[in-house]
Amino acid sequence: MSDQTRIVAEAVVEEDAPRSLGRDVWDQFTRHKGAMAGTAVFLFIVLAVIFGPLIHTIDPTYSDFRARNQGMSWAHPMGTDNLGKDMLAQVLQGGRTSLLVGVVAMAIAMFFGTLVGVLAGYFRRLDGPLMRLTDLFLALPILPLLLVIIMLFRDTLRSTFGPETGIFLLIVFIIGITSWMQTARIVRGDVLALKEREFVLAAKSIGTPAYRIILRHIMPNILSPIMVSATLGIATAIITESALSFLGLGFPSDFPTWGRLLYDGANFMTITPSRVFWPGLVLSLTVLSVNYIGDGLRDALDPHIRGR
Amino acid sequence: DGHSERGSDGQLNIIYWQAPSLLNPYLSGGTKELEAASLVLEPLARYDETGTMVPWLVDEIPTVANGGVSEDLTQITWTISEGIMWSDGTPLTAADAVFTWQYCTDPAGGCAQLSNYNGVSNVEAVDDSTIRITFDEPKPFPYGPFVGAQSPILQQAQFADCTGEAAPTCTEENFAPIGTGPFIVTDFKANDVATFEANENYRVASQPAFATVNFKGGGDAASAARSVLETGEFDYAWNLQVEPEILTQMEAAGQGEVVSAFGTSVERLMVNFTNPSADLGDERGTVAHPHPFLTDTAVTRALSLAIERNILVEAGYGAAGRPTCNVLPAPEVYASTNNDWCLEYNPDEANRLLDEAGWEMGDDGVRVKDGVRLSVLYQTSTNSVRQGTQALIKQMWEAIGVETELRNIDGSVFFGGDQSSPDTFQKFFADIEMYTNNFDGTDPEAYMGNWACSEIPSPDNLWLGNNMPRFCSEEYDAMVVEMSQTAALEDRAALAIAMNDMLMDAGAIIPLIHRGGVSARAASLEGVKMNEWDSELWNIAEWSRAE
Amino acid sequence: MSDTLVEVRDLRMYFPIYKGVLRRKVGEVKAVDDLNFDIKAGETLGLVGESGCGKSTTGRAILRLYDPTSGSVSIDGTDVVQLEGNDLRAQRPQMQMIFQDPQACLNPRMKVADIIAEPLREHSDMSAEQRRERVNELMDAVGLARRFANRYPHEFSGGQRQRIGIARALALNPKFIVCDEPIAALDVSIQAQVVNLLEDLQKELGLTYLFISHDLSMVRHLATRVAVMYLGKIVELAPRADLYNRPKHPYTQALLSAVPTPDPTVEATRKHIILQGDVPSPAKPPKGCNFCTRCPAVMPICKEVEPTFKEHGAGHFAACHLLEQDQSEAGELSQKQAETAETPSQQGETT
Amino acid sequence: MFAFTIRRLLISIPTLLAISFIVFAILDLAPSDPTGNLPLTIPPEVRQQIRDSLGLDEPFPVRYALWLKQFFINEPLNLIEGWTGWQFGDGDRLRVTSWATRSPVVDLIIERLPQTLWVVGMSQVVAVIIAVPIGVISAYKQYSWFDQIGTFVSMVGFSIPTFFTGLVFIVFFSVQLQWFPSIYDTNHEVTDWDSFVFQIKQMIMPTMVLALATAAQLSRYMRASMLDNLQQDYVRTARSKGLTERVVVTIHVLRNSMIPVVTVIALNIPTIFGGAIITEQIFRVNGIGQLLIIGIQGADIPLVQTLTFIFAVLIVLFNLIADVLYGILDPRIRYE
Amino acid sequence: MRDTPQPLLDVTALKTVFHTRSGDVHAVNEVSFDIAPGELVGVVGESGSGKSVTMMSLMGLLPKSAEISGGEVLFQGRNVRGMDRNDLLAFRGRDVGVVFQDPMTSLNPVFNVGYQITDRLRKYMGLSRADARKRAAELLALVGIPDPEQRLRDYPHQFSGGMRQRVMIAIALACDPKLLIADEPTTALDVTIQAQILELVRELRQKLDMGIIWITHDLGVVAGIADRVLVMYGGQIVEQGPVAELFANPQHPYTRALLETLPSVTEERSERLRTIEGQPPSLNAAPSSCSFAPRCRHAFDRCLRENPTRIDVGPRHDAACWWDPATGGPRNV
Ligand SMILES: Nc1ncnc2c1ncn2[C@@H]1O[C@H](COP(=O)(O)OP(=O)(O)OP(=O)(O)O)[C@@H](O)[C@H]1O
Ligand SMILES: Nc1ncnc2c1ncn2[C@@H]1O[C@H](COP(=O)(O)OP(=O)(O)OP(=O)(O)O)[C@@H](O)[C@H]1O
Ligand SMILES: [Mg+2]
Ligand SMILES: [Mg+2]
Repeated sequence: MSDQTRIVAEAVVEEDAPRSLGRDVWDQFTRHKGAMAGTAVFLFIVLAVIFGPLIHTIDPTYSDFRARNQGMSWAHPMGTDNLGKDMLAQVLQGGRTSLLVGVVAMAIAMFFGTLVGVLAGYFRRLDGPLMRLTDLFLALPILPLLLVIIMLFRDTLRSTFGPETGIFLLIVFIIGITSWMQTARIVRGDVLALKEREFVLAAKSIGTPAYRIILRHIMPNILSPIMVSATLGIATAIITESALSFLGLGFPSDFPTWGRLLYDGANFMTITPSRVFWPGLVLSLTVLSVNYIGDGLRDALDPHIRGR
Repeated sequence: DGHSERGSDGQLNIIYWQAPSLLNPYLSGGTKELEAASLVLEPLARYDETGTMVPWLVDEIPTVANGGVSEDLTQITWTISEGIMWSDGTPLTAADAVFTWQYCTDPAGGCAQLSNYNGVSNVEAVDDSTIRITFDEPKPFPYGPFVGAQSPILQQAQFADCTGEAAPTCTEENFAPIGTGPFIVTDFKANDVATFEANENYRVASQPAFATVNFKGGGDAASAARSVLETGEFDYAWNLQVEPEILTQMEAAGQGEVVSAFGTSVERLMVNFTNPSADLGDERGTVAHPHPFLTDTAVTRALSLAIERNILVEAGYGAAGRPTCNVLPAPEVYASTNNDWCLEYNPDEANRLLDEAGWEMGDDGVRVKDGVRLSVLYQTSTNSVRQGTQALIKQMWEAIGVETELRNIDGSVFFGGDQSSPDTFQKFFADIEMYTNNFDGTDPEAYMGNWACSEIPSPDNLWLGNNMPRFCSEEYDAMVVEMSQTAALEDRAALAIAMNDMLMDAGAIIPLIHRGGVSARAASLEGVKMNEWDSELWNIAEWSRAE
Repeated sequence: MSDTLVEVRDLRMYFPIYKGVLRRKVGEVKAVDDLNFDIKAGETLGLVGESGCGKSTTGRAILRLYDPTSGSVSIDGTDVVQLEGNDLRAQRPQMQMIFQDPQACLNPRMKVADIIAEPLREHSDMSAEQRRERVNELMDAVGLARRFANRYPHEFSGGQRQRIGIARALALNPKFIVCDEPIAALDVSIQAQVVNLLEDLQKELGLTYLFISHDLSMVRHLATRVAVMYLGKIVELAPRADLYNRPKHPYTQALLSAVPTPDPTVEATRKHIILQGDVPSPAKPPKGCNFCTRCPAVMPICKEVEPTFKEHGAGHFAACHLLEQDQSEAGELSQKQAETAETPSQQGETT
Repeated sequence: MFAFTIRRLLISIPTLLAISFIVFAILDLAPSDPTGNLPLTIPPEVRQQIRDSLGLDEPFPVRYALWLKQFFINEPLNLIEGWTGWQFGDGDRLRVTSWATRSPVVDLIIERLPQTLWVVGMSQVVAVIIAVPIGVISAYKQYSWFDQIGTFVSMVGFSIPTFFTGLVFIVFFSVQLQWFPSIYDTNHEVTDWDSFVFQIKQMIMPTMVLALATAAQLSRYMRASMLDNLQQDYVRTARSKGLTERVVVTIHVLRNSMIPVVTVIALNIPTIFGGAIITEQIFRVNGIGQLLIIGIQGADIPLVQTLTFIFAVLIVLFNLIADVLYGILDPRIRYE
Repeated sequence: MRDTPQPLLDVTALKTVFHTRSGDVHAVNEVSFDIAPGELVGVVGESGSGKSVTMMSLMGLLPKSAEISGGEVLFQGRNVRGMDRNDLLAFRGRDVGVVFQDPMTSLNPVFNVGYQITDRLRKYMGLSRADARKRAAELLALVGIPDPEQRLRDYPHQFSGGMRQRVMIAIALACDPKLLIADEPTTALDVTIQAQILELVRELRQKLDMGIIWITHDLGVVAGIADRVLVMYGGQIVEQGPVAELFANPQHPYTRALLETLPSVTEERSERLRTIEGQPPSLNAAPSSCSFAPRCRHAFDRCLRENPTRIDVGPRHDAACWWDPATGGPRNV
C-alpha cells in the first residue's frame, strides 16, 4: 500500500544471508564441547602418529638390550620394553597401524553396510534375501571364523602383499566384513522411511530413475546415521584388533599395534607401568575422542536438535 | 621326613595353565595329560631328577649284568614288586602290562605313545608278576616300554572293553583311570579341573601326605605364576614360560619360589640345506636343489658366531636357560665340548669369515656374493618368547650384513604336519626355523637317528621325517647304524658326541639355548624335586606341607 | 474446455494383506475400488473425502506412481497403466504432482535451484546456463525471489516451500497436475496465497488439475466439478454449484453440514447432521453400500446390494439406493432423514 | 503373535542350516591339525595313526552329513533320554566327539554351562542395575554434570579392552589387596553362608569386568531412549494430570524407554558369550568361552564346530526373543 | 457472558521466554485475559502465535528451556505461579483438565486406557482401585464410548482417532475440573468426526458447567461453540470480544484479514481469495512496535514506533491497534 509498508516488507525480506547445510552442521558441531575436544585430541593423535616418527627417529624395532625395562626418560620418553625397544617409537608406529586398521575396516564396513542397506531398503524384491543374509552374518560367530580365515589366507596374502600389508589387509577385511550388519540394518530402516517421504515420490513422479534417486535423494539423507556408525566403527575396529592381539590372532609380534603393545605390556604392568600406561592411554583417548566426535555429529546432523 | 600320616596335610593346589583334556596318556601325547595322569598311573620304572633310572613298581632295573636283559639284547624281563595294588584293591599283575601293550599297539586305537613300543614283537606274562618283552632285533637300550611317564600301566579290568575303535568312546575310563599311584581321581572336568584324593591302597602307608589334590587348568603362564608367587592361591604352577624379570619380581613377594631343572630340550635354529624358493614348484625344499648359500659353512658359522646367546637367555629364559652349542647337551656323558667356540659372541670373527668367503657388504647393508643376497626367511611358531628371540637375532644378524625376514606360524599349524599346509616345520619352506626338541628318557639313540639321510622329509615320504635341515652324510648314517648295535655306555657316548659334532661342523643346526623346565612352588610346599626326565609330579607322594 | 484430458476407467488399487505363518495373502485393502470419471482439459476436478478414503491413492495411481490393480487411465489419449520403463518416463513430463507436505516433499539437502532443476536435468538436454535461466523463470512464475535459489528448503516458510514444489511441477510444462492436498499443511493465512497462485497458473498455462482436499470450502472455491469419495469409491460427482447446493448422497450431505462456518450467526441456526461411528477399515468394507454403517437414511437394501454409480440429472453422478427410487421423492426423503438424524444422540454406535 | 513366532522359527531353520554349513565348511578348510600340539617326540607315523583314528580322512559331504545327523538327531535324542529316562532304539548312537578329550562335546558343554551362565547372567543383571539408573538420570538431567560424567565414564568403559580391565582388577584386588581370588574355582559348591560368600567373592571380578563393559553400552542406549521418550506428547499429558515427576519418569517414561533397551539386552546376551571368552580366560572361569578357545588352540574341530553352531543358535534364538519381547512389551506391535 | 465478581481464571501480563541456542524466543508477551466459570473462550491465531505456550504457561507445563518472566495467573483468586510443588500438582490434577491436539501421541502407548484414567482418579479423588475403574467407565460412557467397561482394558492404538480424542476428554474430565483447556483438540480429526466431538463438548458444557478454553486456528469451529474469542498474533492478544460481535465487527486488521482469507462452504465463490502477505513476526525480541505492522495494509508511522495497547472498542470487546476501522484512520488514544 503505502511506501512505508513496502519499506517494512523489504526490511523483513532482507534477512540472513543464505547458509549452506554444511555450515549449519559445522556450526552446531563446533558448539558441542565434547565433539570439539574429541576432534582436537583425535587430530593431535593422528598428526603425532603421522609426523611423530620424523621427530622421534628411533627405529621401533631396534632393541637396545642394555636399556631394557626402562622407565620414562629423555632418551625414551615412554620408556622401553623388555627387549629394549623404545616405547614411544612403538606407540607411534603402532598408532599408524591401529588407526589405519580402524579407518580402513570402518570404511569397508560402511561400504558393505550402506550397499546392502540401501539395496534392501529401496528394492522390495531384494529386501528379503539381503536381510536374510544380514541375519546370517549376524548369527555367524565371529571369533572362530576370524581364526580360521586368518589361518587360511594368511600365507597367500603374505606372499602377494608382503608380510605386513598382507596381514593388514586380512585383518582389516575381516573386521570390516564382520561388522557391516548393524549399519545395514540402520540404513535399511532409514531408506524404508525415506522411500515413503514425499520428495522421493516427487522424484519418481518426475521420472528420475532408481539409481539416480538413490544417489541424489537417498544417499545424502542417510549420511548422518552412516557417519555416526562410522565413528563407532573406527572405535570398535581398534578394540577388536586389540582383542585379536590378546587371542594371538593379530599382527606378527614385531609389528606393533596399540592393542598388541597393551597386551604384551600387561604382564610388565608392575615393572614398567609406562609400558601399559601409554598404549592404554592413547587407545582409550582415540576411542573416546572418536566416540565424542560421533556424539557431536549425531547432534549436529539431527535436524530436531539443530532446529529449522 | 616328619610327616607320617597319609592325608594329614589337607589339599594340594596345582595349576597347569594348559588344562588336561583327559587322563589317559595313551590317547593324548600332551605333557599336561601325561603329568596329570602321573598322579594315578605309574610305569615300572622312571627317571629321577638326575636322569637316573629308578625302579618304581619293580624291585630292580633289569640289566644284562643282573640277567634281566638277555645277552643278545632281544629280551627284557621285569618283575613286579610284592604287594602292589590298584587303587580298587586288586593286585597289579603282569597281565595288565600285556594288556597295556596290546591296548597301545591296536592299530585302530590311535595310541599316542606307540613309539615306546617300537620293535616290540611280544609282551608276555610269564607269571603273575613277571613280564617278558621280546624285541624284533637286538635293543641295546631296551627301556622303552613301561618306563617313564609316557608308558604307564593301565588296568586291564578297567580298559578291557576300550580297545581299538572303542578307545575314544570310553569317556568314563579315560577321565578317571584306575592306577597304582598315590592318588585316585574323584572328579574330572575336561580342560578345566581335576580333583584327586589320596589312594588308600597306596604302597607306602604314610603317603601321600595330602588328602586331596585340586588340579586346575586354564589361563596363561604369567597368571599361573602369579597365583603361586603373589597371591598364594596355589601351591604349584607348571611350565612358566614367562619373561624372567616378571618371575623375579613375582618371587619377591615371598609367597613361593621358582624351581627349574634341565633335561634334553634345546631351542635350536634349523638350517635349510635345500632351496625353499616357491619358484621351484613341487621340487621346493627337496634335496635336488641345494640352498643357494646355507650349505656354505662359513655362512652358518658366522650366523652362529653373531648370536649373543646370553642376551637371548636373559631376555627370554632366565634361570631356565643356558647357552649351548650342542644339539645334544645332556645327559652329561653325551655332552660335547668341541663346539664351545660358539658360546662367545664374536661378530668380528663372523664378519671376517664372511669377508673371507667372498660375501661382500652391499650398499644396503646386506652381503652379496655372485648376485646372491644374504637374505634369510626365519620362521618359528607363535609364542612371545620366540618372537622376542627372533627380533633379537634379526638385529644381531643384520649387524653382520644378513637380511632377515621374520615369520611366525600358529603352533598347531607349524607342528601340525598337515600335508596340505605349506607352513609345517617339516616342509620348512623357509631358510631358518626355530623350535625346541628333546627326547624322552636319557638315551639319545633314536634322537640322533633323526638326522640320517632316510629321515629327510620329502614329497615321497609325504614330508614325514625328522631331518629338517635335510642333512645327509654317509658317515653319519654309518654311525647311526653302529650306535644301534653298541651296548656299552662309553662307546655309545663317544658315538653320540661324534655325531653331534658332525652336525655342528656342517652347520646343519645352530643350537641356541639349553632349556629347562620352570615351575613355581609355594614356600610351604616341601618335597618338590624338579625333574625334566620324567613327570614333574613324579614324586608327588613325597610332597608335604611345611609346618 | 470440453475435450477430455484424463479418462479413468474401472480403476482399482488394492494393497494386499499378508498374514499368518506362511505370509499368505489373506485379503486386500481396497484403497481405490472401481473408479470412473473424466477430467476435461483446463478444468479443476475437486476430490474430497475423509482421511483414508483413498484420495491420495487415486492421485498416485493416475500418475502411475503405483501400479494399479486393474483399470485404465488415459491421459491425453495414452493409457499410462499399460506403459513401462522408458515409455512411461517419456510420458512423465505431461503429468505432475504437487504434494501435501511442503516440508516432506523437498529434499532437505538440496538447494532450491537444484530441486527445481531436477526435472529439467532428467528430461531435457539443456545446458547449465539454460537450466539456470529456466529455474529463474519458474521462480518468478511462482513468486519466489531469484536470490533464494541457493538456499535450502529449511530456510523457507511453509508457503514458500509449497511454491518451490509448484515450480518443480511446472518445470516441464505439464498439462495435468495432481494437487494432493497442497494446502492442508499450511496456515490459513498462507493457504490463500497458494490457492491464488494455483488459480493464476491455471489461467496462464491452461493447466488441468485434480485437486485433492478435505477442505470443502477451498474445493468449492477452486473446483469446476467435485467428486466425493468414501471408502475407496466415488459416491457423488457433480458440477460445483450443483453439488454444494443440491447434494444427493447422504454422505455428501453430512459432510457439507459438518463443515463449520466462520460465522456465529449462521452457526447458531445451522442444522448439523452428526454421523455416528467411524469409517470402516478399507480392508473390511461392509457388505452392500460402503456407507450403510453410518448412513442416517439406511435401508435394508443398502446392507445387501451395492448401489451403482449413475447419472442423476445433468452431469450429476451419484451412487445411492435412495436415488434409485423416484428421483425427486428420494431427494426429499434423504433430506428428511437427515433432519431427523441430526439430533445428537447417545445411542450406541453402529460399529 | 503366535503366527509371527512360528514364522520366525521356521525362517530360522534354513538360516541355521546355512550357518551350520558355512561353519562346517570354513572350519574344515582350516589347515589346523589336532596332533599339532603334541610333543615333537611323537613321531609322524604315530601322528598319522592318531589322525586316522579320528576319522579325519572321510570326504567332506560324508562328514557334514554325519555331523548333521549326530547333532540334530542323536544329540537331542540323547538329551531327551537323559531327562525323561525313555529309551529310543538301542541307545547306542554315535555322538559328536571331541578330538582332544575323546568325550561327547555336548556333555562338555553342559558341564560348563553353569559357570558361564552364572557369570554372564550375573554380569547382565549387574549391568542393567548399573546402567538403567545412570541412563535415566543422564537423560532426565541432560547436559548436567552428572550426565557429562556419566557419558565420559561410559565411553571410557567402552574404550578399554576387557583383557586390560581384568588384569588391572587382578593386580589391584587379588595381588595388592588380596580381597578376591584371581582364579575361579569351578568345583566350588554353595552349601552354607561361608561358601556363598566365597562364591560371591570369586564372581565379583569377572562379573564386574563384563558388567562394566556392558553397562557402558547399555547406559548410552538407556539415555538415548529416555531422551526420545521425554520429548513425547504423552509425557506432557501425564504431567497435566498432576502426577509427580517421579511417577511421570519412573512409570510413564521408563516403561516406554525400556522397550528398546530390553531388546538390546536380549540381543546382547549371545554376544556376551563371545565377549566372555576373554574374561573367562583371564579369571579361569572355565566356561563355554574358554572351551571354545581351547578347542581352537587344540584344533579340536568337532568341538569348535558344535560350539560355534550353538553360538549361532543362541544368536538366532535371542534375536527371536528380542522380537517377541518387543511385541509383548509394546502393545502397539502385534506382529501380523 | 455473565459478569461474575470473581473470574475463574485471571491472567495478567503473562510473559514467557524460551532460552534457545539461537537466542531468546519471546513466545508470549504481556498476555492478559480472564475467563468466567461456565464460559467457553475460543483462542484463535495462526501457527506459532503463542496459543499453546500461553496455556502451558498457565499450567506450569513448559519445557525446561522456557521461563515465565513475568505476569500473574490467578485461579479462583489463588496465585498459580506462587504455589508450592504439591499445590501446583493438585491444581493441575484436580482443577484443570487438558486435551491436547494429537490424540495418538498424547496417550501413553504402553498403558491401557483404564490405567491412564484411573491413575489420576486414585491420586486426586482418593478412590480405591475398583471405584476408580467404575468412575472411569462412567467417564467413557459420558464421552460416548460404547461398552466402556470392556474398553478400559484396551490400549490407545486400539481406538480410532475420534475415540482417542474422546478418551483424552474423559481423562481431562476425570476429576470434575473447573477449567478445561482444549489445545486444538479436533485439528487432527476429520470433519465428520470433528462434528461429533464438537457436539459432545456442547453437551458436556451444559451438563458440567465448567470454564473452557478452546484453542484452534479454525475460525469456523470458534464461531460454532465459543462465547468469547481471543485472537492471538505474535505472542500477544490482539483482539478479544464476544463471538458474534467479533465476527460481525472485527476491529484488528489481523482479525479482519483472517476472516477475509476464508472461502465459504455455503456461499458462491468470490473471484479471488484475499491473502495476508509477508511473514509471521520473529519473536527474537520483545516487541517494541506493532508486530503485525509489516504485514498490515493500514499500518502508519505510529504502528512502527509504538506497540499498541489493548483498547476497548465495545462491550467486553477490545483490540490492540492504533487504526480504527470505523473511521479508516488512526484511533485517537
Ligand atoms: N502402500 C500401502 N499399503 C497398504 N495400504 C495402503 C497403502 N497406501 C495406502 N493404503 C491404505 O489405503 C487407504 C487409502 O489411503 P490414501 O492415502 O489414499 O487415503 P487419503 O484419502 O489420501 O487419506 P489422507 O486424507 O489421510 O491423505 C488407507 O486405508 C490406507 O491405509
Ligand atoms: N520448546 C521451544 N523452544 C523454543 N521456542 C519454542 C518452543 N516451543 C514453542 N516455541 C516458540 O513459541 C512460539 C509460540 O508457539 P506455540 O506452540 O504457542 O504456537 P501455537 O500458537 O500453539 O501454534 P500452533 O497452532 O502451531 O500450535 C513459536 O514461535 C514457537 O517457535
Ligand atoms: Mg492423502
Ligand atoms: Mg499449538
